[in-house]
Amino acid sequence: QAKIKVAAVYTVPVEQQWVSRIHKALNEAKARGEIDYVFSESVSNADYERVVRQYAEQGSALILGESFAVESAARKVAKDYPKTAFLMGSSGKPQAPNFSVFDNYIQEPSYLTGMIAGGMTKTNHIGMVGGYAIPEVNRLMHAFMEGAREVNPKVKFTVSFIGSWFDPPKAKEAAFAMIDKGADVLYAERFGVSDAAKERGKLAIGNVINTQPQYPNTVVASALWNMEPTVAAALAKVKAGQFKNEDYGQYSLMKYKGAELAPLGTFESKVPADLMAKVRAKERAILDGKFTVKVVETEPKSTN
Amino acid sequence: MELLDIISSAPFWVAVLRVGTPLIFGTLGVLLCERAGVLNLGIEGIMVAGAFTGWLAVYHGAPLWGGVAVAAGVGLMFGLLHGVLTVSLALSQHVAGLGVTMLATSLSYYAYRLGFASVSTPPTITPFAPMVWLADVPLIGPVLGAETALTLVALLLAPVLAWLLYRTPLGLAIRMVGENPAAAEGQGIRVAAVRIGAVMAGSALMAVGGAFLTTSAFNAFFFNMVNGRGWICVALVVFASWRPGRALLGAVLFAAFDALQLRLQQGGASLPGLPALPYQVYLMLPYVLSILALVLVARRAAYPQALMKPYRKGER
Amino acid sequence: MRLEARTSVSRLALFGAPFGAIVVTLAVCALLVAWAGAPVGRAYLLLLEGGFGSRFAWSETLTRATPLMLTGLAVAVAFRTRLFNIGAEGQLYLGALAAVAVGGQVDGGMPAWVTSLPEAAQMWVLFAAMVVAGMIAGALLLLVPALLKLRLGVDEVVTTLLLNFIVLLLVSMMLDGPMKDPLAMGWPQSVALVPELELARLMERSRVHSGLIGAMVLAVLVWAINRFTVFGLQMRAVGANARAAAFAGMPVARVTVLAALLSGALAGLAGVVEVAGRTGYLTLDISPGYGYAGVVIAMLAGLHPLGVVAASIFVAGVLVGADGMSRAVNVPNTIADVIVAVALISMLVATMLARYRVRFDRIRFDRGGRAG
Amino acid sequence: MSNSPPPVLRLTGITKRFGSLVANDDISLELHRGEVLALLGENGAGKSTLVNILFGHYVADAGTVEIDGAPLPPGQPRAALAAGIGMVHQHFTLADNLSVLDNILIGTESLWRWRQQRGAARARVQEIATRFGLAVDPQARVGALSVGERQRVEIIKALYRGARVLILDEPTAVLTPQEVDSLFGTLAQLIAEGLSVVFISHKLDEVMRVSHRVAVLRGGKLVSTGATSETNKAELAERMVGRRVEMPVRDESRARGEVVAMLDHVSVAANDDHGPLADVSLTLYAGEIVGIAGVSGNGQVALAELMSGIAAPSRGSVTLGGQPLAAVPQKWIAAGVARIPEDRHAQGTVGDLTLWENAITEQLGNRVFVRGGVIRRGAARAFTRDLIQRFDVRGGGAEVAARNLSGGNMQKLILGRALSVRGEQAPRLVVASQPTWGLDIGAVAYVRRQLLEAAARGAAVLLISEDLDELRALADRVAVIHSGHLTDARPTESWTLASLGLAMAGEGHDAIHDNDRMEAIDAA
Ligand SMILES: Nc1ncnc2c1ncn2[C@@H]1O[C@H](COP(=O)(O)OP(=O)(O)OP(=O)(O)O)[C@@H](O)[C@H]1O
Ligand SMILES: Nc1ncnc2c1ncn2[C@@H]1O[C@H](COP(=O)(O)OP(=O)(O)OP(=O)(O)O)[C@@H](O)[C@H]1O
Ligand SMILES: [Mg+2]
Ligand SMILES: [Mg+2]
Repeated sequence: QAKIKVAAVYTVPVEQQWVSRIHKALNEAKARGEIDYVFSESVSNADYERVVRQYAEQGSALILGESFAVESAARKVAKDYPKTAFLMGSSGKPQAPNFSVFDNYIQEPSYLTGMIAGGMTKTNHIGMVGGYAIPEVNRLMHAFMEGAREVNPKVKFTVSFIGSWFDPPKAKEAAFAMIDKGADVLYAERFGVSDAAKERGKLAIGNVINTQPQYPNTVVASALWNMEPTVAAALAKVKAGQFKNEDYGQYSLMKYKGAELAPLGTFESKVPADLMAKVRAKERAILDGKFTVKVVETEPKSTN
Repeated sequence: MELLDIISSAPFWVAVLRVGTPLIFGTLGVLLCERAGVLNLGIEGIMVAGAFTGWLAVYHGAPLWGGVAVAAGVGLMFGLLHGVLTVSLALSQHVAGLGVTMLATSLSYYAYRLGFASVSTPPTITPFAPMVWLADVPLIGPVLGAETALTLVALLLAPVLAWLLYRTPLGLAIRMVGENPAAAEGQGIRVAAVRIGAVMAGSALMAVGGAFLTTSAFNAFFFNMVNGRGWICVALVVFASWRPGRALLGAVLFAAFDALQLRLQQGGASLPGLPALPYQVYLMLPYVLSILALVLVARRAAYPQALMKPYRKGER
Repeated sequence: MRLEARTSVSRLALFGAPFGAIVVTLAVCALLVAWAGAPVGRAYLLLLEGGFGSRFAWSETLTRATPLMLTGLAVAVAFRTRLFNIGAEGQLYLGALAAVAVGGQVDGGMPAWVTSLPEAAQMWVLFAAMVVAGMIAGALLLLVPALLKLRLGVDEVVTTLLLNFIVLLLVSMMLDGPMKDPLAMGWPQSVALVPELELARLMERSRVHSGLIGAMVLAVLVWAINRFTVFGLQMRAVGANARAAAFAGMPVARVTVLAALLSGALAGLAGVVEVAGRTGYLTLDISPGYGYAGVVIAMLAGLHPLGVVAASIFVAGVLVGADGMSRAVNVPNTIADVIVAVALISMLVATMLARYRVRFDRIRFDRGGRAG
Repeated sequence: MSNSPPPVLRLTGITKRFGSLVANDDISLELHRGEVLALLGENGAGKSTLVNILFGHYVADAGTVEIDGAPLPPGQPRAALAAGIGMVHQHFTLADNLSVLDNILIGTESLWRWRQQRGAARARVQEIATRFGLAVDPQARVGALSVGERQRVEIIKALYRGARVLILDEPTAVLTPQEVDSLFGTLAQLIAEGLSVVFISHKLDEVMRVSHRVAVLRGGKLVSTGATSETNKAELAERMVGRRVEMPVRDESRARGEVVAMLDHVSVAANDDHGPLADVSLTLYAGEIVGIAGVSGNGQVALAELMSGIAAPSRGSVTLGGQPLAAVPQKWIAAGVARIPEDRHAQGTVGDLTLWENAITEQLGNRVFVRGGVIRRGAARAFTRDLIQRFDVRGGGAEVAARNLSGGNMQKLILGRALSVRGEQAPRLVVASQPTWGLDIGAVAYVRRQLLEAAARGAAVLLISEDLDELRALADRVAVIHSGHLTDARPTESWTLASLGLAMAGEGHDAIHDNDRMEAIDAA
């Protein structure tokens, strides 16, 4: 049976958390022998359209990528290659006939990790370090803050953005500054934050990926994004010749296992049982559709 | 007032020195090159190469100081390249520098990607530990005790470099080739050798500054992680009027603004007298202040007279 | 080792030098490609094909070359006058910001101030306003370092470099705040230009746009200014010897300022052209370092305005071709940047060697020794 | 020959080409112990090239250099220094921002010592300075020194290393007569101690005075060598140039016309480029040459810049034809002021531009050359070709870059540009600053003739020169400048050499028979 030719075009290196999840899911599919997988990383905005076109020309059946900053270019190419399936990370809507969208809708586990953070902080002060205030980050931060407030109304937040995706020393510095101000739990949106927490013996909450193996005594919990359901759904459609313009965003929800609260692992016994009970209850409510996490995409601000 | 609280706290100064260390290395490196008459815009790339190779060596089992030495060695190599281009071949220093930056950066990324084709999280090393043995020394202990040994090296480097430049025959030769290469040659100094040597040594310092990022400030290598720090150093040298002591001061001041900026930003709307500004304003602060500082010192800046002037023997 | 000027520089050497440089570049990079385990010969064929081997390749190369021509011209003009403008990147962004500020509309319709004009004129007026705004923005941004240099002696290399960071943060702030497109789902990007303002495509199903023509016309114009006008003579004189120029009665400060304005305007225009020709709106990553590449291109061209056109096409072709090649033979795509860097360096060396002879003097050690 | 001691220095068959130009053509020379060998020749004859080869700055295409019979490796100043050669370059090779001591010390210590021996070095410098009468402060910044002091530093540099052969390339070009005397005193002492000297100068008086033998170069070839005592100035001049040289002198019967320019109690503030000018008054008349004598660095630059429209007065007024004129060079040019700057490389020409471009740089407002902002290249070239022909500018024609001209030809280009542009409308005022510095006698004669002719055509000429012979030959009146103050301009005949020298030293109050000026000087 012929493998499906899949190409991915990333604007950042594949280590970058967000992209690493897509990369991982595709590599697994490749390992299972389902697909031929090629990718380009760190493709600049100016080159994006060309690279996508070239993959389309070369006969890729499915092209994945992130079209956030190159929305119109990506959509233009998709129009030119109606036989190719496009599955793009995008805040926009799908476009007929072949342009589908997905996004990291992991606000649900973010909410849950927020609850854990709210319960674990002793100083009632949580620090959050982000790269840029973009919707993909903002909505997770807001969900996290909501979750924390639910279990601990007294909690306050310090938020800061470092203006770079790739400056771990700087992110670490921002986290240190928060710890100096009294934060004892840190929301680690960027690499570098957990390191600061680890060095100072504070706690951290992971985002998108699970970094507990690297920081066993620091990372309490993580909101994981799993691209596998999204990829699987798209591959199935492609294989069946039924790929069309759809919103795959739902496959990033907990219901589809596109997102989850990472296992507590080393913190299994360290998180109070009553807190975990509340978290589990909320998790169930979400899965049962009884609770919906609000999606807020404005820039989060420090509270006092 | 909150501002006073911030700058009078030990953790603030710990942060300042940590932010400042790569800048100190880089600034002193640029200073050494420019004192010998060579502008080195290769710094940004050389810092990337230093960050990468220093980390890589440690990752492959070298001791931490071995990693620093490897970074320095790589810095020497790129310095040699820049030196040959600008001194032996007398090419435009701006362009050769930008070329070295492009080359060092892209080579580092290329090598990293070849070596680590499919990692999903960046591989890490165990970085330098803080010098806890210093923690009990009065006054400096609370600050220096939280820093790593490279920071101490950076701090000591300024007086060492000052001694070198102002007290030793070699330093005189370096200053002379930066002021009037023809005069130096007339006194039997091998201008090209001194210039290339200074550029190499300066580049090694830059590379160590880069290695600090991956072996001390952090424990992994990332694309783009140098993030413009090299360019800042080029500005700091002018601010410092090419004097090592002032270079140290300038780097620490810049780092202080940077550290302060983070803290002010986190203060959010709470800071008295300041409205809630977009975070970009705070990020801009160190750059804007750098330009203002340059404007203030420009009148007194004594450029090395032969800076950016290629010297071709036997030509007028 | 020393350099000795050649008596006569043969045309063959001058025109052969770039080819020698290319050969060296290919040889050096072949090692890297082989290191990655890819077939070298095929890789280079693919590179050539990807950069120049097809209509699509040419369209992509020319698209990439367009902003490079403008930033290259900007740098060439400034460097000629000895104003070391390393800030074309910032000027480009500010130009782009001004362009979307003037020509962007949430609803895609004409802005209010234009609608009062006769229908036929609206588009042209708005277009002219957008271009002029972008050029003025870039020009004013370089004016600051130029004045600081003239009045206070502040080094312009440093100020233009630092302004790049400041402008990028400013653009980030505007795209997060007042100029953010409310329809962009919160993503920091500007509102889109009025569709009528977008530059015409030069080829079907490609990205080459009329900005290319504009850039080439400007290159000819700058060349003509340099060669035939008083201002061109003044720029060259001030750049070569400001003291003598002042003595001969040239208004050195004014010439420097005008050159700065011209340079900044060209870089600002690069931003306008990218927005109007390629993206349609402004984001924070619209330029992958076009401003810095401008320095490289200007030097490859020997600061000659027409050379800038050729150098831009060359660099763009290598970038585009190498990028495609890296994908096809599965080597890391940073190989493209490596090739451009190596090409730049070997090109500089080659043109130097075409003009100078390297002499290695016999060194005898019996008589050397330390002085003193 | 075999039993006489070998020469200290022997050059054999030295040939050096720059491109197609043969700067040195198969030159062989010897220098003996305790001997002063003068090298003479026109500008560009190859003198500097020869000594630069000897010192290792340049590498000869053929030929060898021997010191005490041992060959010297080519292209290595280190080796030359080690062999005992000291060189004082035509243009100073000192780092302005460093101290005198640093400039002397550089290169004398091993680079790998961890500290300098400054104390001992300073003592040695002092000792050399006192022994040879070369007073200079080792701590001073070189940039703050006068020209004479720099010259002394250059000589100390050579002596500090124990040079046995001293090469002096035009050492007197910028010195005052007093400084020249003191330099020659030092030389005599050095020679007595066994030092050998190669001495390059365009001034035949000096050559006759100090040298034992004279070698004359012309067009890169050695045309003669011989004992100084067996020749004379006229013969040497003819050998250098290949023809007889007539030095023009002024016509004393020339009548002066109306007032052209007036300086009324003018002061100019000091800046980076020049020192101050204090309360200077001077009247310039048509058809008259007024000479300004003085040791360089006493306000000449300020005066020249003032009269060229570069520097503005801080007090007092300058009027031209009764009208005040703002300090804008274009206005001065338009008003008919021909300006000849002191530094032809740095100020007079733009080396990277062609001759024709340089020729019109002062005329960019002239409709003959520029229409609507566009240069009329044809007109500019035609004008330049004419200028080249009339002023005998040799060096390759209108399309050549100005940097390729020799000093004399560059000066002719500047003269031509300043004097000939207006066609029928001759310049009203000529401001010439050190117009013959470093020129050979042929070129000197040419420049002087041009200035005299300008005066004869009715221009007022302000001639700022350190060369007293030049002033006596050209000027109708002479004033002396000292630390920014100017004496009255008195008829040239009323000055004696002694009174001039005293006034230039700022001491000759008795010699200045003018009470007004006396007060000005005393007030300073
Ligand atoms: N570096 C150089 N490059 C090219 N040509 C040179 C160089 N140096 C000297 N020349 C040529 O060699 C000739 C001799 O120049 P040199 O400086 O030796 O003359 P000179 O006799 O010292 O003249 P002057 O009396 O003006 O000092 C010049 O005419 C010039 O053409
Ligand atoms: N870079 C150069 N390239 C080619 N030729 C040169 C160069 N520099 C100088 N020359 C040659 O050197 C000759 C003399 O130059 P130089 O400047 O020494 O003149 P000069 O007569 O010694 O005048 P001055 O002593 O006043 O400077 C010129 O004829 C010129 O051709
Ligand atoms: Mg000369
Ligand atoms: Mg000479």
